[in-house]
Amino acid sequence: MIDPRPGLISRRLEGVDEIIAVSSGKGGVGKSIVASTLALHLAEKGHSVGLLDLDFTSPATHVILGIDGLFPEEEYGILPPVAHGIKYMSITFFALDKPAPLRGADVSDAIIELLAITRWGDLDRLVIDLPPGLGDATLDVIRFVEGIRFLVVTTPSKVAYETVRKQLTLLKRLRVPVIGVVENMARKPSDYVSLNVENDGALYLGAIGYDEGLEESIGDEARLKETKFYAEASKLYSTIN
Amino acid sequence: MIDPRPGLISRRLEGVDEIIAVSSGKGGVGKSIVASTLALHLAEKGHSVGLLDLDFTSPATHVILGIDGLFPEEEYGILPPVAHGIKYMSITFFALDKPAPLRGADVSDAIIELLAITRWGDLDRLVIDLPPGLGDATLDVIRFVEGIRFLVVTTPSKVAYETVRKQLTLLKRLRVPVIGVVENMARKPSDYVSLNVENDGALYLGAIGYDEGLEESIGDEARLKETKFYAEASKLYSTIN
Amino acid sequence: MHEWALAEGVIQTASGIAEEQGLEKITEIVVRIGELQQIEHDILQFALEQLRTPLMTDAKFTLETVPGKLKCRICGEEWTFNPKGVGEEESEAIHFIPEVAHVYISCPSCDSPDFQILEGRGVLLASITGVKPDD
Amino acid sequence: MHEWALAEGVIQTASGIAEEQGLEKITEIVVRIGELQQIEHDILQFALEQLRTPLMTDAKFTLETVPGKLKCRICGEEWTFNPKGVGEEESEAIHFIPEVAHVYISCPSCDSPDFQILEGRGVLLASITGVKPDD
Ligand SMILES: Nc1ncnc2c1ncn2[C@@H]1O[C@H](COP(=O)(O)OP(=O)(O)O)[C@@H](O)[C@H]1O
Ligand SMILES: Nc1ncnc2c1ncn2[C@@H]1O[C@H](COP(=O)(O)OP(=O)(O)O)[C@@H](O)[C@H]1O
Ligand SMILES: [Mg+2]
Ligand SMILES: [Mg+2]
Ligand SMILES: [Mg+2]
Ligand SMILES: [Mg+2]
Ligand code: NI
Ligand code: NI
Ligand SMILES: [Zn+2]
Ligand SMILES: [Zn+2]
Repeated sequence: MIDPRPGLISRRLEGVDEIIAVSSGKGGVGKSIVASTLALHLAEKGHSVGLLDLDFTSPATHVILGIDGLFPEEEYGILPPVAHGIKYMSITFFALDKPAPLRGADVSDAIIELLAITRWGDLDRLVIDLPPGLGDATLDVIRFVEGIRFLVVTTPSKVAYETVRKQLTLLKRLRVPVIGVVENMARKPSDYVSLNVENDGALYLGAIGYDEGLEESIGDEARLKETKFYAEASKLYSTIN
Repeated sequence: MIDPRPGLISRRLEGVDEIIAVSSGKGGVGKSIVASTLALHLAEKGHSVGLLDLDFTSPATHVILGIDGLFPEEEYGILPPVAHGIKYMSITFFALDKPAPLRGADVSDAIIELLAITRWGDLDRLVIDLPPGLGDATLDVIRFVEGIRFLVVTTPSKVAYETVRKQLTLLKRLRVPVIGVVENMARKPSDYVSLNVENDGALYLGAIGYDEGLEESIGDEARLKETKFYAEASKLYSTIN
Repeated sequence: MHEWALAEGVIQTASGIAEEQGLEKITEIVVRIGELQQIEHDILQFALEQLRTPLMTDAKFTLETVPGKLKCRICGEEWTFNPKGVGEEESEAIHFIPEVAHVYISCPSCDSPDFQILEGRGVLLASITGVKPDD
Repeated sequence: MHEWALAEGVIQTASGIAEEQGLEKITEIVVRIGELQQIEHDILQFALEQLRTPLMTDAKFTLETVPGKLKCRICGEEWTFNPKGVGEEESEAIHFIPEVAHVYISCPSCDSPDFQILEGRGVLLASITGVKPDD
């Protein structure tokens, strides 16, 4: 019995120039806000962009970008609907607003299905938002998505960085390219993260400050783009190649 | 072929009066700091307490409590070492400080093994720190730990609460008792969380403010107990039965 | 219509295997279709016919149905998925991503969504029969 | 020594099955031991003997060894776990929680820790033979 889906994945992604996974071993560090704003930023720069939310338990990009009332079209596969100029795909289309209590093996199967049937067409950039951890979702994008590169997010907290350090070790061992580490929710000048990142052999991309005003802009793309967060983040993103 | 381990779990836990899982669908909301300080608080009140860290990717309670240089003793099973008066067990004893890239099925197997061989003895309270999400770890403690009750943690952010809402829906559907919801990292007075929690049929336990001084106390039990966080949290914990 | 995407997978995988095994032509491809995914057999059959490669000119595509067998991890109950009990929107969601069954379906005996999909999930390639040059 | 904990599991589970099947005595209990967990057979055997219940007075405990078979999810390589390649501390950790093999071991062909434990993980109850009242 052979699964015909994995072989399709590279074909579905062959029109995509660059694939960036936004990831962190640690939860709540800002992966989803970084993935969402990175997609907005790239679209603003004139790139054709896709955003794929693979966090099945706590999908957040649809909340952050205020995506509602859309559904993929079925056409020789499924076509991601376009929101704010971004081709968008998420498990929320299928789980609606209900809890998705999926074990790892089911997450893996669902991810393979999504990657095998979604027709992204030609894209300059595909941004993938991952759940926290080094579990099935993370291992599967590494396994199935050729050429994927990781953008790692951390906060300045020791509790977060201790996990991110392990993740960097793992990615190195797996020879997965790491674009660099973003320090998010920085509150005061400190070289704790930058020194550690350097020491752990990765590129420190810079810090994004904690932004009091961010919460009020959640769900509203236009206001999101006017936040301090977006200004700082965009500056940082423009250094990414 | 029958797995002899699941049947052992209730026997291993028969000396434990109350089991509290600290959980959240969302990552980074403060589960580990709540689990750690709840264990400290209960021990301070004179209870015999155990703390079990089941977050294999991003274990944090050993970092928060500064637990180092301990290892379980092997004696008709394994005996949790005692730290700060708390019987403590964590995957970090076995994974050391290395990344643990475990898929869900392996997480599940490791949790069953830990629950089946750890001899807690008599305890008034066992606190379990869970990874974020509704995946294998969460489903397995629900499946194997009889009488477990959930303490759910959220932040005031919409991004966090939208996931916590789903988790509350799931726990209700599974008839798992929920002690209540703790709002953590509150920054300004707001009834966003309390109103939603009430609306979602759970008990709102109160808010713990964002504490600038918390980070510096990470890893130092004595200093942790002197933080504003600990004072606020203890007050809240003492309302839990 | 996303049956086409899955048909592509079958054709591509079958071609790969034929090449590996050095087949000069394929005479039959057997596909197992899990009922959980509610695949439209006609469309899949049509798509397979349309997508057939020269190696498969005379190949017969045989579609077999496998009931969706689910087993509860909590109480051990086993049951068979019945699309009739599921709403249209939910049904469509499961059609795309069968795992969201865990969102919409629960154990008929204890109501838990913590069940295993034992068999009958989606599309699998069951066998390929062909002719080697020296046959 | 945590072999005792696992032996307890075997005895308890065997007792449960014997009751379910209405056995009045058990004559043999076969246990399969995966080599990944590096169980000490002597200790497990001794623990089983000590823990035997009246129902098992004459039971023979047969321990069978199953090699730890691992398969890489990335490159497909299959190999057998060999404790000799692993340090003492690592070995002890795997003894307690076999899944931490993913922390210390990787595929000999592509170095990935993303492998499956096909068989030979830990202790499993393989069979129970006994006598029913009407036998
Ligand atoms: N720089 C920042 N300033 C203020 N709030 C932030 C910042 N970054 C993230 N947040 C908030 O922190 C929470 C976690 O962010 P999220 O992107 O959901 O993290 P993750 O995807 O890693 O779980 C959200 O409530 C988000 O709005
Ligand atoms: N009330 C608080 N004030 C300040 N920092 C906090 C507070 N609660 C949690 N933190 C910090 O937030 C981060 C996430 O906390 P943690 O307990 O690790 O969350 P989780 O276990 O949910 O991932 C840590 O860096 C922690 O120190
Ligand atoms: Mg996220
Ligand atoms: Mg291009
Ligand atoms: Mg935690
Ligand atoms: Mg007591
Ligand atoms: Ni379809
Ligand atoms: Ni031992
Ligand atoms: Zn059931
Ligand atoms: Zn390999």
